Amino acid sequence: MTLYLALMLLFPLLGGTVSALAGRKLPRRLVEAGVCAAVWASFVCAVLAAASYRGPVSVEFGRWLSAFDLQAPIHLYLDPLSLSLSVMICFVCGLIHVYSVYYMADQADYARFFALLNLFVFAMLTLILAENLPLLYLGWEGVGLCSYLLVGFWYTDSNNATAGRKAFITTRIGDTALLVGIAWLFQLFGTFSIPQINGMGFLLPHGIVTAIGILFLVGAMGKSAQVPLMVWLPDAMAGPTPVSAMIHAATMVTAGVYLLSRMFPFIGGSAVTCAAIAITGGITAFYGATCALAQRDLKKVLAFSTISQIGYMMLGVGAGAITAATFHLLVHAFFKALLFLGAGCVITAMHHEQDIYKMGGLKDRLPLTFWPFLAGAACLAGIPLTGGFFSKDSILAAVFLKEGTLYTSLYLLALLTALLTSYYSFRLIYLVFFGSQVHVHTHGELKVMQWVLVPLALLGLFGGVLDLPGYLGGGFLDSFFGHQAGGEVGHSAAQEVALQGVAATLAIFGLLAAHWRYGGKSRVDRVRESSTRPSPLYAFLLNGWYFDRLYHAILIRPYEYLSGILWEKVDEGVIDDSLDGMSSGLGITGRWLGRWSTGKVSLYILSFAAGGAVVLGYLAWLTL
Amino acid sequence: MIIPFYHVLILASLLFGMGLACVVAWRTNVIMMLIGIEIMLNSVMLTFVEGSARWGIADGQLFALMLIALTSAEVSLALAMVVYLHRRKQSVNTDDYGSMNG
Amino acid sequence: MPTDFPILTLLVFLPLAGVLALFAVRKSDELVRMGALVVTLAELALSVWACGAAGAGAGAAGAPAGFFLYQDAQWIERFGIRYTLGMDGISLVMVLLTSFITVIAVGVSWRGIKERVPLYYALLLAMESGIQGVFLGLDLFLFYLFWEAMLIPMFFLIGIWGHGRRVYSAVKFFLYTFFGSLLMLVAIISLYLRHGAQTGTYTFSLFELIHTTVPYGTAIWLFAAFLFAFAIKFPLFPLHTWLPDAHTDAPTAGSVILASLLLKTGAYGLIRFGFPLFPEAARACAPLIYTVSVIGIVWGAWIAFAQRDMKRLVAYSSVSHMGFVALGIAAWSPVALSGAVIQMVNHGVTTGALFALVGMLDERTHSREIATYGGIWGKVPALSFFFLLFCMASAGVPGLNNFVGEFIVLMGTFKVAPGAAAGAFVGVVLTLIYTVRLVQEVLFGKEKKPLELADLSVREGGVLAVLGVAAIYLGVHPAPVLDIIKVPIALLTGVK
Amino acid sequence: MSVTDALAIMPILIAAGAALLVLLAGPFLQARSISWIAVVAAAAAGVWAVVYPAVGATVTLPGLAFTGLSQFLIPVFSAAATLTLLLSHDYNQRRGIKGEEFQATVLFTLFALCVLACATNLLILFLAIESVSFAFYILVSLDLEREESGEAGLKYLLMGAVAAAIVAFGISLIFAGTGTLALTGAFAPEATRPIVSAGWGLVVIGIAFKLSLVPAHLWTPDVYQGAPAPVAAFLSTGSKVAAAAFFLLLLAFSRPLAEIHLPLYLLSLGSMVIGNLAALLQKNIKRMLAYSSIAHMGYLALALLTGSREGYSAVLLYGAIYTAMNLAAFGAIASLSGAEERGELTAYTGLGHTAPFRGAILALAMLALAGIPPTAGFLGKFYIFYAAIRGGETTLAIIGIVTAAISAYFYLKVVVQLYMREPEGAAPAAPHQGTPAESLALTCAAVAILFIGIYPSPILRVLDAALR
Repeated sequence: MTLYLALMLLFPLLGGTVSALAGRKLPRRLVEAGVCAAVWASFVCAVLAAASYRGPVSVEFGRWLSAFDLQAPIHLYLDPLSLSLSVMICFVCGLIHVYSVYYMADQADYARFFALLNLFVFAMLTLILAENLPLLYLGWEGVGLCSYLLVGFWYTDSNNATAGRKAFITTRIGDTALLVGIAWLFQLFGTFSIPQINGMGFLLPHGIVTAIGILFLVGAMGKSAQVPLMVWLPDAMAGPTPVSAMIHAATMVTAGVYLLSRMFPFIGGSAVTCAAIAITGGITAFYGATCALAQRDLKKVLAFSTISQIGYMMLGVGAGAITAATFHLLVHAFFKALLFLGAGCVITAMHHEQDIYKMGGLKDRLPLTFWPFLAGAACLAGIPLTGGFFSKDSILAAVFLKEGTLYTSLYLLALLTALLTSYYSFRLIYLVFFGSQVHVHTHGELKVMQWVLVPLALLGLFGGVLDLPGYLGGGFLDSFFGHQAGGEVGHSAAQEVALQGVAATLAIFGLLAAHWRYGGKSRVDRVRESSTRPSPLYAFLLNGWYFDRLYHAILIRPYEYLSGILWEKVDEGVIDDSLDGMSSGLGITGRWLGRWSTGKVSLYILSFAAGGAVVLGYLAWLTL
Repeated sequence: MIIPFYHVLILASLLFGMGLACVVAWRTNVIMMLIGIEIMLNSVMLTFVEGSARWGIADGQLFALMLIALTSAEVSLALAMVVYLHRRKQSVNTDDYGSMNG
Repeated sequence: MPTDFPILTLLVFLPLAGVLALFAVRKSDELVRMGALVVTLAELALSVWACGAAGAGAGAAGAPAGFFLYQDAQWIERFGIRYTLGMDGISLVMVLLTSFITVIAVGVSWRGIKERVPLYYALLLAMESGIQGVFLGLDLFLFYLFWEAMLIPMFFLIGIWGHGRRVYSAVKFFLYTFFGSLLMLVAIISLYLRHGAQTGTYTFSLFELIHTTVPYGTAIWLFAAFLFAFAIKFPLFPLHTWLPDAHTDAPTAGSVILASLLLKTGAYGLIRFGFPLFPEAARACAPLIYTVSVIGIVWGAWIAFAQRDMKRLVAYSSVSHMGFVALGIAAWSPVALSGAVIQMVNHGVTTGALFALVGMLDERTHSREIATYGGIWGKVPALSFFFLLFCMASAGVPGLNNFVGEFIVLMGTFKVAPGAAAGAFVGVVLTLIYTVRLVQEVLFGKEKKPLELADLSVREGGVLAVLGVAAIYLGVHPAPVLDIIKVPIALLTGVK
Repeated sequence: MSVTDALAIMPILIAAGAALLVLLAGPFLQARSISWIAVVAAAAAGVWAVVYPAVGATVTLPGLAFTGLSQFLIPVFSAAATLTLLLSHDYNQRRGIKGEEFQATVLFTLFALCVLACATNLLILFLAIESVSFAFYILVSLDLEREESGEAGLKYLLMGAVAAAIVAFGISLIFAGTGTLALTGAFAPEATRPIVSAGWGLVVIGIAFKLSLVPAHLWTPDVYQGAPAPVAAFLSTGSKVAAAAFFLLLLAFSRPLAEIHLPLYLLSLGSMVIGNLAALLQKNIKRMLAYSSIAHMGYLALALLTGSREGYSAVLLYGAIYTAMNLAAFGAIASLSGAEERGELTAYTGLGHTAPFRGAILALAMLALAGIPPTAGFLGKFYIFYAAIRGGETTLAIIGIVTAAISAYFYLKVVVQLYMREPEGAAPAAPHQGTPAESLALTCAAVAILFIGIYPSPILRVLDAALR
């Protein structure tokens, strides 16, 4: 097991380092083969680890940070949660690596790209497998760094670089909250070990658990693009599409959910925190879905849908349904990666056109893209019996079963969101794949890329078997996670069926609405409308509720402006100039004192005599 | 007649003060300043002689004699310098010698 | 190693002896460069050799606890001044850093300095001697002597080979630090007299003076004088304004040494002398230090964002980073102090590397303006790679060195003073903001104007690679360094 | 006068004899030979004092004795005279200062200085210090070509004469009050206490002139600027140390009065502050050094103020160190001055590179004056402030240290000119080649600065012996 774990991390690290250092010197094919092999080797290790898994394992490889009682070793921890995620990550990333080889075939800077991809996998696995919080933080920041560099991969366009920067800084805000949480835990427990902390949560007063939980939530908000730190994710679509698929859909953005699930035994101790998580998730899910309704950019639709879906997962965590959240996380990884990769195929075929209103008729031109994409959309929309349907439903069920006004309203909000989700999913399908045909460009690479979609589509469609509802024979995940699932309340099959019925109805209803609005004839009208000036509501949604502008006005502009003021007016103007002023003041005083020496000896003698007189006068006063 | 000790001292002090006043006030003429200095030194000698008389030892008188020698040397040097400077600037006003200042 | 081998004396004076060697070959610039390199490498070898003594573990004869190398001789008996050098873990780490960075400094000056080459390298070596002396001196007088003597070479380095308003900056640097030091001198003398009056033995020895009983009211003032001197060197807000000027106008190697080593002497002084001599006063002043260091962290990072000149940006980033060191020292807990010490090393490596990089860019284009650059990644991939690496290290990305220091400091400080640490966390975000701005505007985007840029030469690549390896090593496996400083820190903080 | 006496006061005799010899033989010898005779004689006087262990020998001469203090002071004076002579030979040739009277006067000054160092009563002391001043009146105005020289001479003479009168009056009052001129035990009966007190006051203000303490400092910049550079070197060292020694003898051997503490305090304070501030923006290096001299004498006064053994010891050590520093500084100026005196600071631009040796010496002297380790200047300042704090003058010591920090600015300004400035417009006149004599003198001064700075133990031992 030690070997599997070590190799799982080492392969991508090695692949990344070698391509970073020597990638430009090595033959291209070798680099490509190497990086793919590294990830697949990791996958094999993950599978082997899964096969030989008997129970939670914790392996220490060496020391990292060690100063007195501060001990953060390189220590990995494998439990069902991390195991299932690592298998998923290795698999999805492996597919995306293969896809990337073809997607990036015409890019000269392949070495940097693949090095970063591999390093990303390494960092992601570190994040997942870390036993202690600093190591988790290493992976956490590592994926952020890779994301930053990959989003800005096409650096010559400064928009891309800016998007990367925005992602990095926004997530860093969350990261810092996480860091504060870590520091606080260290202060309280003197340890960073996640299992130990999880086991000691009950010792703490409620308020502190809540506070730390909120800090972790803020950390998760940054990474998982939750309201209010979600603004970076749509912009991050500036990166190459495989990057969006891998980092901004399947793996990194779900790290927040993972973190909260990982720490759930600790933070779950506070109902306030759970509520906060659930509210965040619910609002984000709704926010993402509304924004996705209006997007014109293919990838942005998917980005907002990612935000929305992660909101669901958060909602699940908030409801204490760790299994459900993880379930949705896994399935979402498959179908969202699928959607992004499909989008990548579409974009390649469309000569890098991303505006969905300019697409159409791809159903016939790219059937191998269309069918998997449709499967992905179905999962996203929660069409019954797809993987997405089951996973989303298990979250909805968990929320529904939590008592209280809050959770009930969140449940209703989530249902509304489900409706919207279905609607925008099929809006996408109709706009992209139906209607009149446009010219597309197919080539050899596209073939391979499309084939990659197939396994993902299958996984997405049949992902439901991972955790079927009780009345269908019970879930694998449920039993696998059994021991660490939070406060999931048991529920009857009837209840479950009813809930699923509601959800299914809504999904179908959304599909029909999309068909009515975008299908057939009306599609042409919509395309025509699209070139006119959008209505305010539409613009509001299109611009993500204007959060960007808000932040720009209240945070970024003042920060930039003040930095100039502080520098030139305060640092140099007050602090430094006061010194300069003091010194020139001294100089002027000195010159003024020097004037005493007028050159006229009579004055000299007078001063001398006066000094003598003063001394004598003083002595006289003293002695007489 | 024995003149009281303090009377002599007061006289010497007055003399010294007058000499100093002369030096300070008569700045337009170096010669007058030198005379002022002479007067100051004379008051010193007076004090020494009086001190000798008071304590009955000759040290003060000796000092006074030495001062006479010192004074003459000083005046001769000063006058030589005055002559030299007068030749250069045609002036004995000390205020004219102020090329260096600040 | 024979126990009576005066390795510490050699460490301090070898570079100074090297000056004489350089004088002998002053006719040939090339020989001077080689000579300087040989001397600094020899010094580095000597420092590494000293590590061996640390490994041996045994304390030197007659040495205070924790000191594995120790030398003590009569010097000016009239005042009880002794020539006492000693090396414990903290000194060792600092000495290693000094030797290492000086080699780097010689490396980065190789082509950049074309005028008055012999004088330049002579000053560089003299500087090294002075700094080693500061890190090894245990007699307050001796320490003070080195402390001030090391200002002179730096003054000349900035003033002669600098850019821009070099004279202004050099004089400002000198006067600022000189002023602070003189007040410390008063404090040293009064402490000395007090100790002499109490015990009858007049001595400047640190380990004797530690036992002086100083009434609290006086101790506050004495500590304030020490703190003032060290805070200027650090530099702590608001005494930092000499730093951007000095850094910006210094030649590359000058900036490297200034940032990597000179600033550390302030921190070292506080650890070695300030806190141990006046523990209660230091405790009482801790809130003040917390405040100014947190302000410094935020202030430096915020202002760095507005900079147009890369060197000035890095300079302000130093203000910010050194705030973490001050924070760790103020907390004075074993963990925080370990963090502070390792942060000193890390900041030395990272900031030194960044200054070296800016120097290399400057050598190529004669511009340090950020606005000149843009999109250079494609042109000079190797240089850009290192640029990115060190910027990320500076931003505190885990896995690279700065993170280690900042993390440990923050964890340690949070335990003692959560409020102060919370303020410092803000700095973590702000640091990233200016760093990625720098990266973006220099490396990314489109070329603003066509630049004649050549990628790294072998020498430059070597220098940066060594620094890069150090940065990654310290980021991934800092445990050996943390182990070295463990014993002295345990002794300082009184923890078993 | 017995042989023992003669041997004991041999430095005095050597100096006097050499002065006469030079004066008599001058017309028949070449200028070079005269200079060498003078240099050898001056050095011999110092060497004799170091080598010949006459301390404590019973001397039958009235008013003279060879004490430990003499053994310390005479080598310092002799070194100052020797280096001045070494520096002035070539300087005088360049400037057209002809005749043997220069050397003779320097030797005569040395004679007077040696007498001062050996004096045991007020008469001899007074005569010696006045003779020193007298000789300097001549030396200052010897450069007949420069108008400033004569002007400086006149100013110095007038001020000096007034000061001499004041000191003499002070001594006369002390004598009148105590009835003795001996330095060993001036005891004032209560009745005459006011008189003695007034006498001390006058002596203090007179000394203030000699040490150029504020407010009697005004002549200093003018005289330094006007005097030929080697003379300024000698004046700023020999006469200052002599004045300090004069005061020290008065204070140390007769009981100092408590009431002069405040006047001295203010004199010291004023000098430190005004001297350092006024020097900040000076453009002429000699004037700048004059103000620096004022400030340094303020430091000396600070140590004197403590009235403690440590204080006196610090004064003497500082005197010796100050001698080395100022000789180096003015020596370098003299050596760099050609037919024209190099006075303006801007005339030093780039000289550190074009005349590396002398530039380095000047820079070293400046750093030493600023009190930066490892030069002797640091040790001197350290000792002064140490003594001051130990003597309880903490406030004044801190003020002194702050002003010392400020002073670093104008010393560095010189270094900046030497090394860091580019000439604006025309480059300053290239200095002539340094001569061996000058190099020798400068090397000696520099070695002294560094040696005392790094290993002061030997000189400290001598000092302790001197004050026993």
